[in-house]
Amino acid sequence: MNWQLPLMLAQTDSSRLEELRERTEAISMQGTTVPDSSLVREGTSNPFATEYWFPTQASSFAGEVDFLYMAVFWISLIFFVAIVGSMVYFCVKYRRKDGVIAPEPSSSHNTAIEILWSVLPSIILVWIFYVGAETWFEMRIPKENAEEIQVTAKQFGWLFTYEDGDQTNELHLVRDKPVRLIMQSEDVLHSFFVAAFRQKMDIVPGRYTYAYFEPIKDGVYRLSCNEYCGTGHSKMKTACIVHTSEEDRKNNTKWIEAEKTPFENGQRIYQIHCSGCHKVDGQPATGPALNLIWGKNERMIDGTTELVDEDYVLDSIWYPEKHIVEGYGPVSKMNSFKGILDQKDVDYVIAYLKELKDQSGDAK
Amino acid sequence: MAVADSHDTHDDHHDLYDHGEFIAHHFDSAEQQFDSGKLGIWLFLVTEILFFSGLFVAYTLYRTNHPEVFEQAHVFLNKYLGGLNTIVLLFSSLTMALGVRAAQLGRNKNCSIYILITMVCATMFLGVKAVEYSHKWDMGILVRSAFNLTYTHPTPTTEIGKALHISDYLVYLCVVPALLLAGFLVASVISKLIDKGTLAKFMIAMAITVSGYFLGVCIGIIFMNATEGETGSTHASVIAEQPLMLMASTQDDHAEDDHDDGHDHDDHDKAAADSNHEGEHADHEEHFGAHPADGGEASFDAHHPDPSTLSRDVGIFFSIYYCMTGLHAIHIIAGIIALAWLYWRSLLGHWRTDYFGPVDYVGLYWHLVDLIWIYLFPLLYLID
Amino acid sequence: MVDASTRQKLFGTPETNFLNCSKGWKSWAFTLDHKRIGIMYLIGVTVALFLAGVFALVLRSHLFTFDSKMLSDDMYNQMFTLHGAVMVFSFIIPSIPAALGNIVLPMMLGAKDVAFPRMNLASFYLWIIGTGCLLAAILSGKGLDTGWTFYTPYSIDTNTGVIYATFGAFILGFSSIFTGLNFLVTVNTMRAKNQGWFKLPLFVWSLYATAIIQVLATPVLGITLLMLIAEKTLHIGIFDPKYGGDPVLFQHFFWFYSHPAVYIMILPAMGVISELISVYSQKRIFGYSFIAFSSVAIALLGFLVWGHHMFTSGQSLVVTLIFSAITFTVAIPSAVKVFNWLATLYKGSILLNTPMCYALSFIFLFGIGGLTGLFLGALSTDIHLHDTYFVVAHFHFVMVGGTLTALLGGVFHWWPKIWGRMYNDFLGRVGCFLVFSGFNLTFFPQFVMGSRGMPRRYASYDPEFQIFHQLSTVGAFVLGLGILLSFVVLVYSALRGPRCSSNPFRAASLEWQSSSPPDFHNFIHTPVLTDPYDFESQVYDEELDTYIPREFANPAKVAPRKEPVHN
Amino acid sequence: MSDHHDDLPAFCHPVSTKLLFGVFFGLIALTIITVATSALGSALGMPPAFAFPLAMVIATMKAFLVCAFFMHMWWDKSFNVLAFLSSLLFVTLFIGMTMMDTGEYQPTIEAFDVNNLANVEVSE
Repeated sequence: MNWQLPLMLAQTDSSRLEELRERTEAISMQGTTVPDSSLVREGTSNPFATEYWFPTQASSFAGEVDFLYMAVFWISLIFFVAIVGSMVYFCVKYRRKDGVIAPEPSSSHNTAIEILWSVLPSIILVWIFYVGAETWFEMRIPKENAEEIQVTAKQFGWLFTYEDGDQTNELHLVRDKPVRLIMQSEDVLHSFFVAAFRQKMDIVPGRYTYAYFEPIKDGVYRLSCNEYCGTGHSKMKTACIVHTSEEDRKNNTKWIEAEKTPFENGQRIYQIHCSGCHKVDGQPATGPALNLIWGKNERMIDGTTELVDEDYVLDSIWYPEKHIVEGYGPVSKMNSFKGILDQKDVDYVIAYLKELKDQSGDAK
Repeated sequence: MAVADSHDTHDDHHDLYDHGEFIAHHFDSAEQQFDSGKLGIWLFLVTEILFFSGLFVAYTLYRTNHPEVFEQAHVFLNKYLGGLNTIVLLFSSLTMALGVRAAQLGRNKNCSIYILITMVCATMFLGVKAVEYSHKWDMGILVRSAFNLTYTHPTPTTEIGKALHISDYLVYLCVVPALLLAGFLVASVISKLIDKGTLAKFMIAMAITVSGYFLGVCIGIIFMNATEGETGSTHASVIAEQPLMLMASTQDDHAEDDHDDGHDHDDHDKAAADSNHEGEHADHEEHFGAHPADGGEASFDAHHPDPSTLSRDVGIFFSIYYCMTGLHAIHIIAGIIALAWLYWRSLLGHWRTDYFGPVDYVGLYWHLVDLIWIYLFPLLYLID
Repeated sequence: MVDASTRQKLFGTPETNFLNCSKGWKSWAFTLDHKRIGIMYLIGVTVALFLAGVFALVLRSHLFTFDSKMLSDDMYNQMFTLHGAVMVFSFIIPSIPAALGNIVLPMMLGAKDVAFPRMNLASFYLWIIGTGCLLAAILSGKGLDTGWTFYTPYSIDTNTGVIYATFGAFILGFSSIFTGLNFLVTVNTMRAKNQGWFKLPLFVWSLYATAIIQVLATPVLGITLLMLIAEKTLHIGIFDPKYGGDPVLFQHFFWFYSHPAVYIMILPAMGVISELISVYSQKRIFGYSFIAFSSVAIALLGFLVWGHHMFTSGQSLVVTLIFSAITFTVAIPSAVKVFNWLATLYKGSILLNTPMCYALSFIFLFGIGGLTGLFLGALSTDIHLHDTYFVVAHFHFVMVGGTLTALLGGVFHWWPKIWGRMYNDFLGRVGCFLVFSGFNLTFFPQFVMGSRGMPRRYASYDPEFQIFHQLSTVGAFVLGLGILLSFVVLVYSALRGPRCSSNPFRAASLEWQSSSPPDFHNFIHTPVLTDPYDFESQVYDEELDTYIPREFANPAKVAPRKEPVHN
Repeated sequence: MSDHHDDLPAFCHPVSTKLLFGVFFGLIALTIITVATSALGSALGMPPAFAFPLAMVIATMKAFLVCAFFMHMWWDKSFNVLAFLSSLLFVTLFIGMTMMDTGEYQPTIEAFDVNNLANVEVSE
């Protein structure tokens, strides 16, 4: 059984992204719709945009954002060339020759020109502000028919809950279907950022924040945490997959859902809830690694040892304060999952841990 | 040498008399020196106002967003004690202003008397504050994380506490002033013996100043008992005002648990922090608002469907209260130190009609401290 | 007219000066002389610059490959935090005002010292204590990993030395307030007789504007950090959401100081550039009053735009819109300054020596830094660029490209005044070239990365960004080399450089009327009040091989065509 | 209102004792008024909405008395007065902008509180 593929979900690296890209492309090809070249809508196409400078324009407003970016870029370039050009020209033309100080007489004050070069840029600035604000309203005020997805961020992972109650830790979307993310954080500040959508919003503990966008291009994009959140900040990345249709989304998420052995259910729970802090490659992270612990005698911070059995796992998930493994004290950094994971879920996790132990044992 | 930077740097400024001149070398005239110092102190007051502004912002925001919480919370503050303290501070401002006037006219003796009265008022203020603080700590009214209202005064455990029938916390708060008082008395005797007349005078004045603290404590206790009934009983008069509090008449002695040290809530806080803020939380909430209020609380319910949010926000009110009054008290203490320095220089007869800057500058600082209290008093004590 | 021996006494190289008038470490440690305090500050900020620079090089080396294992994630986080915190609080904020300003400002006013010399010394010691506390976070063995912004709730949750560091920053804040307060009073009450506000050099104006910010904004940082410490130790529930606090409120508190603080960093730099451009063009500065008032305008507008650091933070829509609109207004006074500098160069007599090279690179780099600010002020583009490498590049172009080059330019400009010795101008210019090119190489690729969506504060990144990071790392080492070379040139010249005269550059502001190095009391004679930008008022004196005010010159010997070549 | 002494330097303005005592009694009177209205206001039929503005108005009157006479602002250089008053402007700015913002996003906090408290009940 190839269990390694989903294992990589937690921390999506580039190869995983590539893999997902290939996979979704394959599904799209087989699927109902062929990627549509007229996706970039009228009015959002941008004559200046280059693939080199920007990520793909995958949201309805990405074109407008890039348009303003390029407009400001050209305005800045013109000003910059004018400033530096005249500076260099003056330095060459009026440089001091043979050490003889001989400035040519010229005025040192001219109110008209001062007003001119204050007012002219102001007009441009007003325009930039106006265009920026206009697009920004589009980015911040959601359409009424938007699909609502609950986003929970925590150190260092993502959990997306869809309207039908399904949960994933990669964001699955449907092309041309507006989305409103309702975001909350379990611990510190995080920030939702998908460069291809040009959308970004901090996730603030103790309240909800919202992000809105409409994906217009199918594909796999990088979703990253953009607000510094601690040790694993740079690992808090996942994939955002835009499917061509609702059907595709179902098909594409099903390959995880379909095989429902207890092990796989446990693995899935691990992906969603545990992988932010516990690794399965033997390396300690925020919490102990989980691959070899089953059946082991673990040393606690108070010097006692505890056998890792069913009871121990249940206690650790529901009452993390109870057993604190040596090296991870003085207090548990883990929140209780009582109320989130029920007895059955814990059984799945136990099945997963047992299997992991066997797998690792086999490897050795 | 510079005299203008009066209390920003507490260096020994009296060495200018060794040089026999009033004007620092880099100033051209007494007026330039005075103007510089005056502008300097005004700018310093500007920084002080902005320093306090952070707390005023926090106050305003939490008050705007949780108005009902502030109305619930203020009944724990005794407005008569607050009013008494206001009058004490205003009086100290008067004597300070008189002191400045005396210095301007070169009357060093008068000046020293006024400054002494000002210092006594300042310590009295702190004494009354100590009574207030200890009273609240007794009832478990602490900052947000340790807030654990019990409505009762635990029985004192220290010998002095038992004898005088006062709170343990108050006893702890009197330890440092008592040591200071003893120290100053010993110092005055010693300096008298070794024939340092001025120094002995100064030490006696300091002892008088510190006794002001105990005067404040006495007056505070009298006021407290007059307005809220004897210490050790429940506070019927206060509680009667609030139906909500009648609900939660939990009589447990939780507050006794943290009797170890009146200044240090670390243990308690750590416990709260360490348990992932879950278990402890629930505990606190039970004491205060777990029982929904009946009758007359409809408006409150509309704002907060679950009263357990109330407990949390009352704690925030007291966090802000302690931050504001605590920072103010630190400023009072700094002011006393600056005043003591002025008193010493008055004894040496430094002030002249063309050189009185330091008294003026410290005076301005003292009035600012008063000014801040003028606003803190209605904001914290008089909200209904 | 004054006779030759008097001129020699007034403007020559004196036997005793502020450097050798007293000896022993105590004469420095307890000095109240603004020049000595300024030099100690200069040494202090140089140490801070090297320290923070080493942190920067370490983290740039780590980022050389996308999957680098050189530092652990925790170590990387600590490196960028310490780099940011030390650079901002210990280096940039005190650099120009407290080091150069301290030395030059009282002399520009013809004063003997700042208004409160003891407070000035206290400010320096507070700087030492504050920097010590910042570094105590490392020595405590825990490090500091919050980012220099100490955002809650991470700063409350993390186990690292946040309390040391915040306390250090709190102390450094007071050091900064003391400097600012001192300068405000000094400029107000200690100007030379008849020296009106519009006879002040523009550097003084910019320091005055800076001081306004220091006095008004820094106390808010103080209370913010105190409240953060209280939150961390007592859990008062104002910033910590676990106790009902509001993390966005912390950001408001923090940026109410830290945005104006950006202008504490750049305004003095602009002042230095105004001086350099006019002196080395030998032309009256163009639009004096516009530059002067633009400094004050930037200082005041700087208080109205702090919310632009919070466009994606969960700040409300209406406030975001207001802050964005006001942000654009700050661009105007900045642009006015640049245009006026260009107009000053026009028809000047431009000398391309080391300080002038730094001034010209300032215009180039600040131009990029300022213009890229437009992308970040506009709401829609900022959402994309916020907290990416684009922002990192933008503020480095302003703070390093702006402040650091201006600091170096200013140091090279006033160095002969401070030590009475001249540096090797060729090596100085080589240093400037290295700084300029290394800087561009370091930070320009970061604009591209940011536009492509590379988030900041990432210990590892996607392979597609590797080439940009590699360019950036190479650039950082070139930049480091340039700074090192400038440092060597300066130190060597202070010790072994050829003696130089009191006013080798024909500058007209008052500090050049003292001998080099200046007397302990700054001026042996009461300086003759001249217009700081009337270079004709300085005439060449052959005997002294220097420029002196016309009032002191021997009319028979004034020979404007026979002037020295300092190249 | 300051005393005139011919032998004093120009920058020395002693304030007459009479004035100082007058200001002090004014301050005491205002303090008593503010405590009295707070304690008895509702009994006397004062609308509760008035209590806070009234307390602030009285506090500001007291602050004016202290500033003008105890702190000699009445006679001080206008620059010093300006510097001091400008600080209030910046405090207003600080309070105003943050208040506007937090007021706007308060519903997102309230909604979060409501949901989270509901969750707690469900889990227990």
